[in-house]
Amino acid sequence: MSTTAGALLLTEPTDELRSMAEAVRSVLAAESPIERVAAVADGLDGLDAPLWRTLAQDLGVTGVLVPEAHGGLGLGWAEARVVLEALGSSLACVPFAPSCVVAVTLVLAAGDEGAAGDILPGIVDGSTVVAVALGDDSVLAPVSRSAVAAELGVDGAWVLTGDQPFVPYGTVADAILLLARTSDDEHGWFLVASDARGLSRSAMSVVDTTRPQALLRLESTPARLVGAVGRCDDLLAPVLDAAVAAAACEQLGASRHLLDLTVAYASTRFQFGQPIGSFQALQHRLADLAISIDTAASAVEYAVSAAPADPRQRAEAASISGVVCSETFYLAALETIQIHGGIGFTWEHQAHRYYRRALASRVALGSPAFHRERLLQSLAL
Amino acid sequence: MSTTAGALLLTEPTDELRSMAEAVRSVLAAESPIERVAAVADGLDGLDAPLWRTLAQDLGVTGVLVPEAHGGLGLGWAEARVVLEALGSSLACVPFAPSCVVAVTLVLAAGDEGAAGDILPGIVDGSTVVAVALGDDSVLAPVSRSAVAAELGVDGAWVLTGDQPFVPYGTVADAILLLARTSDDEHGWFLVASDARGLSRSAMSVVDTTRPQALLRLESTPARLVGAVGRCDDLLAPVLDAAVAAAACEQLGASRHLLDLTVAYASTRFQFGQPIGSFQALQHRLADLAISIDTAASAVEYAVSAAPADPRQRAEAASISGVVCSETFYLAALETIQIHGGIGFTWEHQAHRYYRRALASRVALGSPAFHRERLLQSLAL
Amino acid sequence: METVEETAHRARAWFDDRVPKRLDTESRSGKPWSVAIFTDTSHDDEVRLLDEARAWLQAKWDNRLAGLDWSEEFGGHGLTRAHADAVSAVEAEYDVPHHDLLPITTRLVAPMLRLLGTDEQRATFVGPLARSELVCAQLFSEPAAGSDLAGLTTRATRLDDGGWSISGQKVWSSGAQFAGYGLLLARSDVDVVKHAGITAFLLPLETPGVDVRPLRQMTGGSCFNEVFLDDVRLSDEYRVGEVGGGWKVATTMLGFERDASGDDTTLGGSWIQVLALAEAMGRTGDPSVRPMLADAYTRHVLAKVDVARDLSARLRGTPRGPEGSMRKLQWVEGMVQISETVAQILGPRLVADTGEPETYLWHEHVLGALGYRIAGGSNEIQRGIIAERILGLPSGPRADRGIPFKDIPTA
Amino acid sequence: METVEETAHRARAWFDDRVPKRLDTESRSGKPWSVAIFTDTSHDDEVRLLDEARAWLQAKWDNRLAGLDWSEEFGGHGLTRAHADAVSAVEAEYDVPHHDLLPITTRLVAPMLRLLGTDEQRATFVGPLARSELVCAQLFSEPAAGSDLAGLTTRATRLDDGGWSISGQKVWSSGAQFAGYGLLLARSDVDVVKHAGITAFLLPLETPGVDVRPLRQMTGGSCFNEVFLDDVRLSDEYRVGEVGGGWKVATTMLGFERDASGDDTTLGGSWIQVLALAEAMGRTGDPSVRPMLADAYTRHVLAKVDVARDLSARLRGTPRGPEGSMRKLQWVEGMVQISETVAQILGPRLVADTGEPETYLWHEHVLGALGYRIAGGSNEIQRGIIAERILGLPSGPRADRGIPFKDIPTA
Repeated sequence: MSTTAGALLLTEPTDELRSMAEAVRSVLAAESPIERVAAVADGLDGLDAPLWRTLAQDLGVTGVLVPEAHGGLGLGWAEARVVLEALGSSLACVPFAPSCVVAVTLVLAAGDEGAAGDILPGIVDGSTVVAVALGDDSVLAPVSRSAVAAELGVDGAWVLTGDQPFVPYGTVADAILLLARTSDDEHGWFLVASDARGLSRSAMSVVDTTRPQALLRLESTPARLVGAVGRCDDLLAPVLDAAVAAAACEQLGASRHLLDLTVAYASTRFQFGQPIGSFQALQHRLADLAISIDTAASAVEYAVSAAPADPRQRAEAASISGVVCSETFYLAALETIQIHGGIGFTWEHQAHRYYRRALASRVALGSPAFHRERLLQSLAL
Repeated sequence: MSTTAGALLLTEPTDELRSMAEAVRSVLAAESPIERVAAVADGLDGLDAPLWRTLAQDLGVTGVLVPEAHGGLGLGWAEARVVLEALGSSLACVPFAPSCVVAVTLVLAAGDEGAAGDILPGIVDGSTVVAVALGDDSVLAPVSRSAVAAELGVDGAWVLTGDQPFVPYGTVADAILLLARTSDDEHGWFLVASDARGLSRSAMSVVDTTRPQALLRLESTPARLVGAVGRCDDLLAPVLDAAVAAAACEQLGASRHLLDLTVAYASTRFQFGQPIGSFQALQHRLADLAISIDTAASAVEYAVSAAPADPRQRAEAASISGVVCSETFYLAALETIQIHGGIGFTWEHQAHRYYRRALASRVALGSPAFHRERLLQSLAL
Repeated sequence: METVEETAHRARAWFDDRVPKRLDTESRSGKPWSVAIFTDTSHDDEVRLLDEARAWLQAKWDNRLAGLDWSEEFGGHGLTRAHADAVSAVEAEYDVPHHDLLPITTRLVAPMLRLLGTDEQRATFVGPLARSELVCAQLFSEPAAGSDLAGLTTRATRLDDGGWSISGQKVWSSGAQFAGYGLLLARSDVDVVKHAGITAFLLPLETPGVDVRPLRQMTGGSCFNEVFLDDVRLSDEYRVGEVGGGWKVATTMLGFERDASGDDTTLGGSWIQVLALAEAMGRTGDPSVRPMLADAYTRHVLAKVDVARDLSARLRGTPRGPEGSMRKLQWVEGMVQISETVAQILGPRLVADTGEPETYLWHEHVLGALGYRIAGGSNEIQRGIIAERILGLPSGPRADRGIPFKDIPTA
Repeated sequence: METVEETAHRARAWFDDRVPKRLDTESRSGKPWSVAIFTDTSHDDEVRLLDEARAWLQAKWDNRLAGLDWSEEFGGHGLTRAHADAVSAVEAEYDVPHHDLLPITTRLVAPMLRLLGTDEQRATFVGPLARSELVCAQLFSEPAAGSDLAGLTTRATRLDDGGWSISGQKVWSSGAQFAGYGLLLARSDVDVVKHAGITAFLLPLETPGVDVRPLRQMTGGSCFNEVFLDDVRLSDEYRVGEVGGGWKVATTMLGFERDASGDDTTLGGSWIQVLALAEAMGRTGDPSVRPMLADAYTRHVLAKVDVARDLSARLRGTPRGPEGSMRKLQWVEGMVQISETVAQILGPRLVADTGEPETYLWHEHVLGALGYRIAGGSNEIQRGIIAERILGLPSGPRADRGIPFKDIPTA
């Protein structure tokens, strides 16, 4: 095994990055305050369509990772990160991570220029939301076999049959990318259009309604192979890494928001004649949370720096962030509710929205226990 | 699997128990203050011989578990518990647990009347210290094979060959009981006299010098089979259960002592113009320690109540105490040092003696992780 | 006098005829026990549950299986606490009607009023409350007085006719929408130290100016209320205890609560259910799950030992004092432990419903478990009680000590 | 001016000629690196190590690889902090002589004295201290002033001749037995608030009345001293800063400490060593060990990221302030994590020596790791700094605020 991080190249906070972050944050402050998030989350499909349009059409951040040749900004993870942190901080109800990060990474990793030309421009202008199905038990143990089977029809076109649960934004997506097995040993990534024959989609009841999930049923549903078939693990790895790193960025943003929120509350809420933030037990717990968030920031820094690097280090960095940021955000959400006390346990307060996200995002892409194992495997242990 | 503890019969604190505890405690206060413990522990063999004589000859507690027929008090675990708690509380340097609890349990469980008649009276009057070897890797995974081999000589007598590390009080014991394999499938408990031919004993360097340990080398050493040969697990289980439960009682006593010590210090040590025990962060941690100790008390209560009951419940109770009391004592020792600050980190302060015991006793009879697994196995999980 | 064993035996026979045994994983209805901490029940169902629970209590009472340790003056049977405990222990094995509001009424308000009420209040209310013919909610907490209950600001102003005008807001009042009365704490004097300026009232909730509104908690349901009080006029007959003696009323009730709590094993999410889940999901062999199962089982067993130790202490005449704070924290810790275990077992199935039975519903437990780290004295308050009242650690300087209520900083 | 890259390149070439690379698990001597936190070295060996470290520093200095950011006034080379950082980064890859006392002298005392010393003190001491020709220990902590450093009670009494008489006791004075000087804090005025009554001195440790005695810590060795001061007479020339300005001296030094700490990766017990142990013991597959290995590796990697982030922040002109408290706690947490991991791997071999190499010696790490939760600002003090100075949380009432030192309660 080898150790890494010997010579770390960190992303410096340039002026461009700072103004990009500022632009996203000010849009979110205006268009996605917590009341708006609550309204969308308690609504029908969990998608904030006007906000999505602003992000795509006014800011253009939807194209952050897409090469300029396909109409995108041609930027990198440093830029994607600031968008993700801001979105996580506000719980904005948009499919940025799945469509603009995970799907884009998948299509680029597949090296399928035809598919890239067909899929990416729609992602960039926001007209096409592409969901990526990563989850079933594949995220609890390295997937070896998808439950969806792909067959080549007599006309030479692929058709898929099987059930695929846990598809984020599966009901609102215009197209879905999913893994299906093409033979006993091989899988492929397939693109299924939302109006494809034999596809039925049903919304799953979810704890985190800012992140809708769907169960897909496919019955001889026509699909397009993206890239080549190959070993399931090899196909999954870059996509899972991107999804985990993206979630880590969002978790970091959300954790920082909760720390700020809770520090502000603790500084102004008086009990026993003192601001509760002056009570030492609470001070020490908030200090521990601040440390945990600082550690999460390092994990994100590492994941973002490693994102384009070699596959082993990328997997290592993603799984480290999958452990550290999931646990940090969960701790932040618990402490937020506990320190807010009764008011933090009400439906009206924003705390539970973050707790629900923390709970869901801690397991959606593999539990911390899974990522610890995956990290060790990346070290050949 | 079945659940237990449906109808719990707890040992009531009778007047007899209370006065027994009082008698032991006052002997220890007089003869084994911490300075004495330090002197013995830093000395040659780690045995406080005068104290051992007092306990055996003046108090007679060495015979607590030995039937009256063999000269003992014929009492039970409720009584053994109060002695163990007091000894644990003071770190007294005597082999009560191995000789008077573990060896006695072993001999009685073996159902070997001849051996009982030969061994127990010496244990009762303190003239014979009997060590029991439980540890090698057997305590990390259920032992299936001892490293010591037993062979029947031409004269029909057993001889043992092999190495046995981790024998508590192995250098000062007058006799040692150890498991040796008699065939591929079977083992037996064997008694080896300290002056037996081919036996060499060397003291191991140890962290907890209040509890000496020895490495034994046996080369065709004559030994006496105690009880019948049988499956290794079956022979080991009652003995390990007794050893773990005894250690749990000692750990509970020590934890309570540390809590008292630390509360007293925190109430009188001033920093920033206040007793440090009035600082809330420290109050909350001591509260958590008090809760942990209360939980440990329940675990000991259960282990003591279950001690003579059916083997499954006894193993369950022992392993629960092996987890809970080990972790509680370790927490207590850590908090004691931390709350005492600099003075708690000095050689002269008693804190490190307890920390060393906590560290050693947490692994000596199986780590908490081992006992969690053993508990699940007792539930057929 | 009937012995404790005879009472227990009689109870068992009577229960056997009327209610099913509490089976491991199924409820009276034959359905699995809910795992929720805060059940989300409709108003009508809740009323029905409350009525069933009241009828059950009264039937027991009429058959000398409740009110055992109440004196005959209040319609009780004049036996001892040990008799009552024995019936409770037997009853725990059965699947019987239950509603949270009942123990508040019968085990907190009724005994408090017996101790501190006027002769007339005792004659009028104690018996009916003890039998739950009258039902009474607690009106203690306020938005600005949570952990610091004695910092409450609902004002009780003495009127010229000797009566009172009460204005303010209460919150987290469980069951106030079903209760006829509320035991209310209000501030009657702001010129004395905070604990000395509080007065208690037994408030008929039909009184004009009282407005009970449901409060939605983060689990989605509404198990609690906010109670708004706007110039509520109350005659002095409804005052409980002395003017300025409200804190004694509160602590008396909290003392009974300590004594009464720890029995409530009816909340969802038990070891049996966790084990059933782990087995159903095929995860008992998972190394990330196994240590959690061991710890959940340990807490399950030791909770029973705790109960037995406390019972034994009580029988020896050592009543439970601040030790109740330990039990509360151990109980909450156990709930949190179960939450963590099921999250590890279920993974994504905890947060999204695949339709598989007995899986997604665990999210109700996980969301609800957080509530009891706050409700009924937060973890922080309980640790403070343990530190200062069990361990005897000294208190530090405090900003609200020794000064009139009106001078205590509030912002 | 030489660029930073040129300096780094030159450093590498010079080091390559003189010292071996720091290999993963072996030290200069070809033996495995010690895993101990507090090494137990004989007095003679310690003196030799100190002399080697001083000679090494001076050789670097003479070859323009130390003193880079010191001005020529003090014999330095007039380059920037970035040049110095670059050499440090390169040096970290090599196995070079080191002694704890050196950074105290060169990185804390010398720069403090440059800022706060008199012209004469600067001329006499700063250069020699920076080059470690003179060596200075810290005499700060006292038995009754640990976390509460400003509560120190060593008395400095002004004499009629303008000099001072100093009496009291210091503790945990690392290296005082080898140092020529001690930077001492003493109380010169008890009638003012506690921070205002402290004065600092540069005390020649040969002065009559100074008694340095080794202090044995729980690991068994003696890395620290007690320093007893009995009517120690000192001329006013040795006073550092204003009378009553000692706290500023202390905070200035602690500020440099923050800046300097986090580099010390020479303490025993690294990820590499833990991994080697797990592999040697065949425990890498153990499900109770694996999560601990994952967490230890994570801390190992993220510690490097932390260093890179801090370096990047410093280069952007954002000096490390109270954030140093986070690094301290993360570093201590990492040591504790390693302790727990090796305990799980070694089991009984952690606490009793079977004679197998590289096993029992880990107990030195485990015992020592506790020390750094206390030393250098306890975990509790660091959390308080994070809460109030990074997060900006309000302070609560305190018993020692705004009153003369002599009126602060001490019992």
